[in-house]
Amino acid sequence: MSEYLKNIVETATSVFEGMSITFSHLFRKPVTIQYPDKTERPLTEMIPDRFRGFLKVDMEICTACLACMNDCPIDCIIIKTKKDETSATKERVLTQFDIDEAKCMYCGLCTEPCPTGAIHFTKEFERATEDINDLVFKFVPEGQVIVPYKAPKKEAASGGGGALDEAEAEETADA
Amino acid sequence: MQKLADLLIQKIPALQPVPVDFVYLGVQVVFALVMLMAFVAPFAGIVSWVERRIAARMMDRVGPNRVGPQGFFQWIADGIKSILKEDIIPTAADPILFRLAPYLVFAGMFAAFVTIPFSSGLIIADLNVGIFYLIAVTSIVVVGILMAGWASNNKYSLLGGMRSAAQIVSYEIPAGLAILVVVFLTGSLSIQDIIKGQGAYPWQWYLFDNPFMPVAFLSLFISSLAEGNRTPFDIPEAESELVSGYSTEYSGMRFVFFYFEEWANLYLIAAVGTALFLGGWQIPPEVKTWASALGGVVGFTLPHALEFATFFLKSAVIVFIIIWIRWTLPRIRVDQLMSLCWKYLTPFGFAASLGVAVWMVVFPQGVMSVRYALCAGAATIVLYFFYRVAYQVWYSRQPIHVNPFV
Amino acid sequence: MELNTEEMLLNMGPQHPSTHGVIRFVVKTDGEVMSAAVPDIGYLHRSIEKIAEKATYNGFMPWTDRVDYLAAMNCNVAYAMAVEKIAGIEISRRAEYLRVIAMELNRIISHLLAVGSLGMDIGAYTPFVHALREREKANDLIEELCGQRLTYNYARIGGVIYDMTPNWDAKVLAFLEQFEPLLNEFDRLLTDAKILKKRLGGVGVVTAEEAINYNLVGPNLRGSGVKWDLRKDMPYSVYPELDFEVPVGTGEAGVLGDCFDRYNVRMKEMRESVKILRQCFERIPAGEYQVKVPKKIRPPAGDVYVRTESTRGDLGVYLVSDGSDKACRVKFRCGSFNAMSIVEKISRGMMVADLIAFIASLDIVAPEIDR
Amino acid sequence: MTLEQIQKKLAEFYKGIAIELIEGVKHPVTQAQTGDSCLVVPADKIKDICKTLKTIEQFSFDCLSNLTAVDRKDRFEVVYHLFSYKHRHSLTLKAVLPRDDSAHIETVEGVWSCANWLEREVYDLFGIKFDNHSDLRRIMLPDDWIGHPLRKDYKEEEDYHGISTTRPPLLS
Repeated sequence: MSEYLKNIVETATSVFEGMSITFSHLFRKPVTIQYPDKTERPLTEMIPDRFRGFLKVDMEICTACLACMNDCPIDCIIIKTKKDETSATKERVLTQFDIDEAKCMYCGLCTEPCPTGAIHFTKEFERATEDINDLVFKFVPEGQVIVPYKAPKKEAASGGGGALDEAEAEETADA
Repeated sequence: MQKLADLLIQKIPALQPVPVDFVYLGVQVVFALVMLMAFVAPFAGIVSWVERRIAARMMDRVGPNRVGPQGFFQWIADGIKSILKEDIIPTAADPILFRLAPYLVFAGMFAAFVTIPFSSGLIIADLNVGIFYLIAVTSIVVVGILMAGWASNNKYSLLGGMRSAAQIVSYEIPAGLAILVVVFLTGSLSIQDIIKGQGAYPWQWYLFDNPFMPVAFLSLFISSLAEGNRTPFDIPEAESELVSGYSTEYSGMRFVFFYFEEWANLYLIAAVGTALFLGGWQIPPEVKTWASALGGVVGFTLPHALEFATFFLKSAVIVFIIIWIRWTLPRIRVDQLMSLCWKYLTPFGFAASLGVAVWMVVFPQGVMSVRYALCAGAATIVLYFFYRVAYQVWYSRQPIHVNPFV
Repeated sequence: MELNTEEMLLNMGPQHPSTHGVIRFVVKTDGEVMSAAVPDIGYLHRSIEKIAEKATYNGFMPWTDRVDYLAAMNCNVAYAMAVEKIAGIEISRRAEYLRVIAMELNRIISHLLAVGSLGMDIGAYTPFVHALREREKANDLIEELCGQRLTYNYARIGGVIYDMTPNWDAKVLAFLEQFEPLLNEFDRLLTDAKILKKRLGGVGVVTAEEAINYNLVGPNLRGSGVKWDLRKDMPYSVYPELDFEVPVGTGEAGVLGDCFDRYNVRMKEMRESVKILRQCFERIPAGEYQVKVPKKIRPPAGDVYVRTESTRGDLGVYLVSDGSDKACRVKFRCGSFNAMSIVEKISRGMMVADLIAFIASLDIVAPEIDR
Repeated sequence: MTLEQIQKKLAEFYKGIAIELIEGVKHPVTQAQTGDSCLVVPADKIKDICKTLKTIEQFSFDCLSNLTAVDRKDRFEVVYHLFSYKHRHSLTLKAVLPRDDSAHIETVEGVWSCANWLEREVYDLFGIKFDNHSDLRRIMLPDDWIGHPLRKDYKEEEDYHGISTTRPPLLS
């Protein structure tokens, strides 16, 4: 009999307690961020700096060292260079730099070895496209050719070297 | 209803030759149509919006606020959407029963609104067996649900249908017993008489008439929750187990009929509770005399309007409590559901009816001191509850924010 | 006429609201009571272990997030520690502390989802959304640290990739400050609810011997009363310097080792993680966060078995290297795999609703089972 | 108990059987032992050795922490990681099997029930058969899958039931 009464009393008190908690929630501010149109602060402010959005390559400072292409675990970066017969010094030029952002898993292994931080993440993620081929970003415009960036000697000395400096370089490019 | 019909006959001479009974019938049918179309259907829709907003605020969310001002027309949008949706009938389903089930569920629910009063005069049919008719009609819903569960030829629906049949049938007993207790006090089955037997002030309500009445009210409330398939008894369509029970195979407007029934049922549970225990549409006599003394059309309509307002307010409070329970408590298992019904609610029902019978023999006129004591008890519980809510708000150390339309 | 009542074969899954991922249960029931619930796994099998043989040691790190995406940090660190042990790489103390901070924050995130979804599976929707609200705040903190909310890819062989952002520790401490009262409120709303105690008490009882025999680990093992936590009993990283208790099931809502115990152990473990985080922020030394590691790591040919305490228990990484820059074999031994293997034995004679509560209390995650 | 003691103790129980102890690999530069050392056990005696390891009080390895296989191109190695909650010591057992489809070994499901699923996974991914296992069938892959993926010489089928298993690369 006492078990019977204990059940009733316990149910009553725990329901009472639970109800008071949910009722108290009526006096709290909802936490929903009403993306996309009613967000209090502009979107880019709410996204942290290290956010790994779409990849972007800053072609001015890309030295075509192919470090990112080799380090990508799923090979979604393709860089093609060729000898440039027209110019006198016959140095290499970039003819193709494609990143398949549909296959990319945004792991960030390509941004680490980049000596000059050319390849880095942006805060942009809203890019739904009808055709999946639109998600292949071509950073060398069709038909044109880009001359890779040669860091001046003084800077080059400090630019190279092990993981720590690259992370530093990458850090600065990112912040 | 008679006064309204007689008024109509004097005003419109063309109605003179028509036999009087046909005119009464015509007025009742028209009033029923108007009441269903203008009050119950929109009420079910608005309650769906209110429930989603309350649920959202209890979960620190916002809830629908895009369609219309603060999302008020969300339910119209849902209605139109579901009408436009493709209405799939599974090939292996039993064609006739599958199509018939929602209408049975719908009819069972709407037929019950015939005896629900709105004010002293406004009632479709003041049957002298009002409350008995109401219990009988709502069990047609069980047939509809079973039919839906069986006809959709899907294992989950079958399980859902079986569970809901067992649940609704077995919870008729405690509900009936609780209503029996009220009928003891009034001596009549008609809902208008039950309400007339109570007064406007809380100590005149049946709820505080004697110490057994709160027990009867709680057991009626819990068992009508179970009959309405509301949490913590929403086992037939337990999303997490049976995907959505008997309404799994339904789509489009047929699916909405089931949910329409559930939200309309909310008002039915609240109306029965208010009419039987909380003094229905009773307003203080002074207010009534003052209102009718205003004379003319206003004098005729104002008392009824005030009566309807009190009835609707009390029902709205109960509807809020039902919604609020749904978003607080977890679901109980089927065997616990059965043991709750047979081991707890039914014994309470018998004890309450025995107690009230003895009470009425010992104190034919009832004891005012007991009524005041019960009123005071209820008041302290409510006060302690609001103290507890204040403690929760303080304990969570979150800023207080009251504006519901954020 | 004898009524033939043959058993109904119910197909629960692979797409079902409460199987926590893509798992199928072939359930034989007559009415409510089940005679057997045979799990059928493999729907999420991506053969991560085959990819490990093709990707280099450094390149395989993003896949370790996908082994158990609710505890990505724990898998990252387990794999990184395995490679560091076989290659003999010592990492700096600051990196160790950064890893422990990220792992404990990850444990809170994962337990919040486990506890919340258990509430939702037995019908209480509000506590689930409260748990998710807190989880989102913690996710924001981790996103600020490493850039992603789910697949962190934060650990590297030789340390971690980033240091803390300037006042990140202040933000985490502020989060912990407002997290504890809300956790207590969640406790009062769900744990003390009599209906929950009735639904979980005495359901799915796993005795200590069965737990060890089926090699259940983590909260599932501690729920059955075995006081075993790798962070305490086989300490690694900087855990010896941190003091925290190991909560164990007590059988307060029925029998020792039932669903309620496993659930309650997770609730208490979150409080321990908060304590650990606070101590870590006090003790974290300055210094570099990543040791200089050769570009192509070529560990000597041998094998190593490293065990760490993930949110779902003892996550073992068995790494076999053959001297080349690609692993010869990597095997993740995960807690959910064995937890799922015990379902068939315990679920005999249970009701359908209990099976759902039992699966939720085991906190299994489909990717970890199928890898 | 250290590995040497376990080996000595085991040798007493199994006179004629060669139980070889292999030291963990040494780091080329620092000569510290970075790999794990293990006991290599003859494949046909695995069930009895596991039973003794579990029942004898000094060992009491009551938990099979991990059971997996490694394809070493010329041989299969079935690896057992055992652990004892009582004495808190662990042990790695290895059994060497010939590398062909007929590779089979005795099941240890009787000793630890968690071996049931672990062995099914090894059978599914490597093709090593476990004698008188309760229901030896594939656990991860569909039952009609051809080949065992974790073998080094595994070639994936072009398509499975008409669904192609490769996606044309977007990059040209």
